[in-house]
Amino acid sequence: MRLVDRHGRRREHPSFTAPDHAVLAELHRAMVIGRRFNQQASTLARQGRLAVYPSSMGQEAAQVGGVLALSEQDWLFPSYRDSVAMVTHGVDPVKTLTLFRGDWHSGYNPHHYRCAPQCTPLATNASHAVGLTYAARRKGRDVAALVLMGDGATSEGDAHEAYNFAAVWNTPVVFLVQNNHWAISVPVHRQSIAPTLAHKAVGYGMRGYNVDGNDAAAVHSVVSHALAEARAGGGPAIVEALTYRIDPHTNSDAPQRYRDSAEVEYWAERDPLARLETLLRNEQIVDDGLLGIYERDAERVATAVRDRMAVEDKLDPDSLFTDVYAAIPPALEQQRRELAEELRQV
Amino acid sequence: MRLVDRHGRRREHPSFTAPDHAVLAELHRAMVIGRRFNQQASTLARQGRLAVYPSSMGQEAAQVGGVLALSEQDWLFPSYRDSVAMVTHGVDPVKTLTLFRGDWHSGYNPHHYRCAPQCTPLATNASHAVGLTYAARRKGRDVAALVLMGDGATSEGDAHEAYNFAAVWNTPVVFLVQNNHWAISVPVHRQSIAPTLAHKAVGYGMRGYNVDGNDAAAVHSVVSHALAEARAGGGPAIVEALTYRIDPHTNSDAPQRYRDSAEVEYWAERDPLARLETLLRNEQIVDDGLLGIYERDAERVATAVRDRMAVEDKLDPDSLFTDVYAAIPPALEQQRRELAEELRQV
Amino acid sequence: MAHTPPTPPTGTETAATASGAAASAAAAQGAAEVTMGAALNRALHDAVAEDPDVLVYGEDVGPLGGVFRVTDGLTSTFGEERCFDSPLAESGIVGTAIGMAMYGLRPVVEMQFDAFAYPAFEQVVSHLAKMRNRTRGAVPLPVVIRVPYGGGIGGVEHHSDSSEAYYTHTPGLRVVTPGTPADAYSMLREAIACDDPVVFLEPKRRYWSRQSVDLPVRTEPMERSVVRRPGSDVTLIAYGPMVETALEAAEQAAAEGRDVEVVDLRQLAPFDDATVAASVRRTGRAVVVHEASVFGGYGAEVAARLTEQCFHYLEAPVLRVGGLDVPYPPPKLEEHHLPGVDRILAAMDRLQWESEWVEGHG
Amino acid sequence: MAHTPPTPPTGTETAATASGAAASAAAAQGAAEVTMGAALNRALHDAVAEDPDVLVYGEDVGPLGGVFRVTDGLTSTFGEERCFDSPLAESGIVGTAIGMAMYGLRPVVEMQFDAFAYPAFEQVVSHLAKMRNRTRGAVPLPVVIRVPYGGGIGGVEHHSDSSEAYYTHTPGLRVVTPGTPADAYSMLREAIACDDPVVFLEPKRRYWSRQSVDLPVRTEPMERSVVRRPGSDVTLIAYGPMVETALEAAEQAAAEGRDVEVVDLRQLAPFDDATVAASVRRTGRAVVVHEASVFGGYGAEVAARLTEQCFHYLEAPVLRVGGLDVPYPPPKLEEHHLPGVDRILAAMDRLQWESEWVEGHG
Ligand SMILES: Cc1ncc(C[n+]2csc(CCOP(=O)(O)OP(=O)(O)O)c2C)c(N)n1
Ligand SMILES: Cc1ncc(C[n+]2csc(CCOP(=O)(O)OP(=O)(O)O)c2C)c(N)n1
Ligand SMILES: [Mg+2]
Ligand SMILES: [Mg+2]
Repeated sequence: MRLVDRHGRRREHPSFTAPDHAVLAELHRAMVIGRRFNQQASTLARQGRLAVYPSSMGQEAAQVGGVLALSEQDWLFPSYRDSVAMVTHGVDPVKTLTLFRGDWHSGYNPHHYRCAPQCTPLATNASHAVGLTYAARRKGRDVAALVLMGDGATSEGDAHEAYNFAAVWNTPVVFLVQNNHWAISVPVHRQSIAPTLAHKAVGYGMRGYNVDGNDAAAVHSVVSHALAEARAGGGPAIVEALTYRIDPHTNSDAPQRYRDSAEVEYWAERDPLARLETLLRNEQIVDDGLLGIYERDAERVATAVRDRMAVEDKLDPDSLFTDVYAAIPPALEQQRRELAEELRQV
Repeated sequence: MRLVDRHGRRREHPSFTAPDHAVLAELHRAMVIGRRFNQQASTLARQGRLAVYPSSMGQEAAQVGGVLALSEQDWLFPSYRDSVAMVTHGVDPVKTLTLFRGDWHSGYNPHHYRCAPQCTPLATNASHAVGLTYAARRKGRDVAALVLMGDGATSEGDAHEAYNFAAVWNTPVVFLVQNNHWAISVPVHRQSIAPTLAHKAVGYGMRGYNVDGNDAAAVHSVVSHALAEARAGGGPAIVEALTYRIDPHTNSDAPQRYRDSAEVEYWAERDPLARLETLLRNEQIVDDGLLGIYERDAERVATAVRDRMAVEDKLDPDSLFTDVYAAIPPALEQQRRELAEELRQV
Repeated sequence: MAHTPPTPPTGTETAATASGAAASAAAAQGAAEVTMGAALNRALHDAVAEDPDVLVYGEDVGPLGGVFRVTDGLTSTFGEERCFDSPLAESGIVGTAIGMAMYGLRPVVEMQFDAFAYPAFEQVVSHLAKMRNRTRGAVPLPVVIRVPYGGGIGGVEHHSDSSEAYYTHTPGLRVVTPGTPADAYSMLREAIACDDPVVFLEPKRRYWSRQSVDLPVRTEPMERSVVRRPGSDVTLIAYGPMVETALEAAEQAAAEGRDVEVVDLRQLAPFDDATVAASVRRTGRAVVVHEASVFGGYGAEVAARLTEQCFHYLEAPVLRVGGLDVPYPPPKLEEHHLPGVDRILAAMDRLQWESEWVEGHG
Repeated sequence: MAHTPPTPPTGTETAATASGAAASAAAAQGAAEVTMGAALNRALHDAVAEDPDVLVYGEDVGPLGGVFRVTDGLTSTFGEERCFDSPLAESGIVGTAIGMAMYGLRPVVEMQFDAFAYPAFEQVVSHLAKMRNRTRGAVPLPVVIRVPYGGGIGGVEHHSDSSEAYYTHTPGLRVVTPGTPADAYSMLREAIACDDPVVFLEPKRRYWSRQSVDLPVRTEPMERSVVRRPGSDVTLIAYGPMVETALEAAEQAAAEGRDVEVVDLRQLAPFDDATVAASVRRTGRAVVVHEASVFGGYGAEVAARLTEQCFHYLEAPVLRVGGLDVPYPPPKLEEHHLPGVDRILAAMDRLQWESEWVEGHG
């Protein structure tokens, strides 16, 4: 499924229409910010200011397209690769990086942003989304969820179980699989020999969609449709967004060991930002002025991140103890006192 | 897919043909023995001679049809429900019951019978079959495997992972899902809302077949076909055999709590033995004489089981220690001595 | 030789009734004999009735009422919405419970048998135990995982594991196990009301143990260990299925003139040091008993920390009595694996009552 | 404050090279400095070269050579057949390895990080550990599960767990962990040759530790603990990542006039009682150290069994030094969790060197 080809030309589709101009512009704006954020975070990682950063360079359309399809009250369940999605969803960019900075496991209150903590154990948060939307329905709230997962993650048993629970319970969850062709060094054809990953939906009695993941309009359109169906009781769906991870897996990866630079070039030519920009310009939806504003917005986000990251947060070792349980149990309280004592002696 | 209807009439099918007369007769003979074995084992359980017995009454066609499709060198990976399959495969009936008798976890040498130990943790032996056939291929041996699993087991993550490994590695495994409509008290429509469980194959790029599991000819035909394809490099397959568990889950189950006896009656009318017997008689493949011999063979198996089970095996507590490791480690050797001492004192 | 369990053993499940809908009714008429299964069943009924956010699900917990009937009558009384059967996938069950708890529900899920909780291990260790801490307290997870555990019922392989050591070593989880019907009721209510995730280990061989008690009942808070039987010579530390066995052993020891104090730990993690250390300081001797294999078992923690805390009070090393360091045996051999009264008495005999042998010390 | 790990920490993986194909070449020319990563890499090369039944697979072990490069060069040297990337599913990886071992192969599989072995927990506990026993010895499972474990590399959540207690409590498994490059080589070769399933824990922060050693090398059999440093005052018991730390602590204690014996356990289960008990009987004091949380940790077993075996030789309780009883902290706080030299020295100081305080004893 594609609505905008790689040259920025519209494509007709029998069942999907592109979002309206305002949304197209918003998609582009979010991608511009996301791209800049990816660059900034990668730089911070290179500088050692982040312990690690898994860049989603090249995948901005998939993330932005998916997230902007969510309604106000919906939840996002991101993985480690989905900073751009989170920033688009409204999470404070600096808090998005808390995990990677090594300050804490998660930098924000999930309820505040309707965004679960970034998930590292692959596919394990998919069932959380099923449970959360189930609970919301029980409480009479119209909450859907978008789960972001990679091509590699679909091989895990947890993906299977979550898909099935969602289908059987008919919870409003869309599983957006960003097939970026690689799971670290393992190509997707070693994960699955199914025609597409979207075909997995069949085995759960779900709908499955395959979409050009570098076409933000198409991703938005398909995910919006899937969410609407899901909240109307039509069941969950798997949306496979075909895209590509342009950067290394993380800053400490060595992609030359496992993939050809030609492949990267091939995909760079299919850049999600370029094509939407072409369309927006051609159709005079945006002009240089507006694009300049997007760039400045992006730069502002990057600068704020850079500035705020320049300040080392003071981390209190005592925070190791305070939230393990609802109340600190006596034996742990003793370890807390001992550590405080140790630190006094230093 | 059905080749013999419930009235024992042949049905044409565009791609599958029924096995020849000799095989049809053999299928029936194995079912007669299997049915008798189920009855005998259930009786032993009622008498307290078995700790538990999960009967497959009503599922004989699925088990026998699947197993008789195997070649000499192939392996069977049964679950706890598959005693009839094992007996058909050639495992000593009494050794099939060792697990249920509580004498040991498994009663036989798997290599001797090319039969893995009966598996209790659901879906966990499916990946073993994938690994075993992979190893056999590497060693230049033409070994395929038949994995028996239930409808409930398909919900487990382990089923998903095994299906996928088999597909990606192209190992010759056929996953025969006996959809007997219940996972203890949970109906299959609570496990999956897919049109059939065979549809799951699509998501792995595998072939999936749905077959009348009470039609031994059809099961044999489909499994034979799937095995032939698989050993020819055509990839693994899921075969869903629609059948029904006539007996309780085990002798200590209380099915009246969760299902209608009308449902049981409905399925009893679709009994796998009756229909094949009708066909065999109508087509004069067997006569009263031969059927009588089958009955006597079955009775002989039952009698032998009964007689041999009447003798309590002398179990040596020392066997608790001997096979935990290749050699008994010193600390365990000490526990061994202590237990021997304890037993001397009694 | 052949072991006769309290009910037909459950090879591949569906054991006999451990509770029964009658329990609630019976208990309503004053101190009745209540089985542990019935007490648990009543606790679930009362919790579901009182708090609309509580729901119960898992494998066969609906119309069947669980293979041990602990959830009996919940679906018929409160409807599908409050108690239902899920797809057969333990990781999915715990994962969805986590998601539900994130949105304010209080799910109580059942793992049908101990070994069938292992597929959910990653969800338990990497999420359930860590979510509150990960989110600095913003996302507590009030989830109860009920696990019928331990042996002694003649179950075939995978039906008799004692898995407490796996959970107690995982910070962020509360691990509790009742030893009496009254505690079963009270602790399960408390577990469901607790804002921490609780692994609630039900000693399945004690589902049929009876006690005369009025339900509802509130016993000591679950995080407190209790002295079940006072004594002055030696402290016998037990929990779950071994509480009854320990009390029996104490009776028998009393007949032989030895005064045994029995402590029931109840909450295994986090640990209540005060109660048990005070006891050991008083008696100077201790034996800890559990069904699990001794090596790396929970008893090691009890022994190690008691020794740290009471070293100069100890007349003898803290001894451990437990299962052999072998995979759980088949039904006909489990009696040799499980610690019984004799093994406990023998261990107490080894506690160096004649202190002539004290070389090398002081 | 910010912790500087030996290499860029691996949030969601692909750390820097711990071995490098150069290792084999270097080692061939006489006693060279070898890192633990290189020693492991060489062990895999040699094992694959020598035995056609050995094969290596897992996530990213092929062309990438593993995120720590421990499998570097295997695929290019021996081909896809002998080292390859599988689908991303740990339960499937261990499950297929079990099946391969049933048919005579000797698979060596990698779990990318400790916490990512949890999805395979059921396969490990319910099958890998039990198959030989289940089949009365007919089906041994010579499988090696390599698990880079422990912290200290600045890894984000789920990348620094110490999971040994989960495995050591499971009868049927051998659990081993090397503390030096020479042992890394020798023990991995032995593990691969062993007919029992082995959980091979690789102390990831020590991948870059160096030792001058000629490879191939054979050290003591893996089931033996070894005295790494003789001493007379106190026995310091360590394994895996803590061996180096323990030796450092011993050096520092020596400077302060205390003579510390360091024992490296090597095989954690089954346990070698003889070596360590003999040491403790000699020194009369013991401290056991590990990275894992103390509560229910492996150190509890060591302390409990040593106390049982050496009670009357002990001048003080066996003390445990380990991680806090909290979920593994984020990179910037891990230094407070991990036991270091200071915490070990402090524990040794608490071993009641002035024995004036001996009330209540004897
Ligand atoms: C359960 C589990 N196993 C292994 C890992 C280690 N790991 C982290 S990322 C990754 C590859 C994931 O690939 P994919 O799902 O395609 O996501 P991508 O990184 O491409 O976004 C692996 C193997 C993990 N995080 N969790
Ligand atoms: C991992 C796991 N979870 C739970 C169980 C308990 N259990 C045993 S049989 C069963 C139902 C299985 O149903 P199905 O797969 O349809 O097989 P059937 O019994 O109908 O042959 C359950 C839940 C188990 N054995 N393993
Ligand atoms: Mg990917
Ligand atoms: Mg079934």
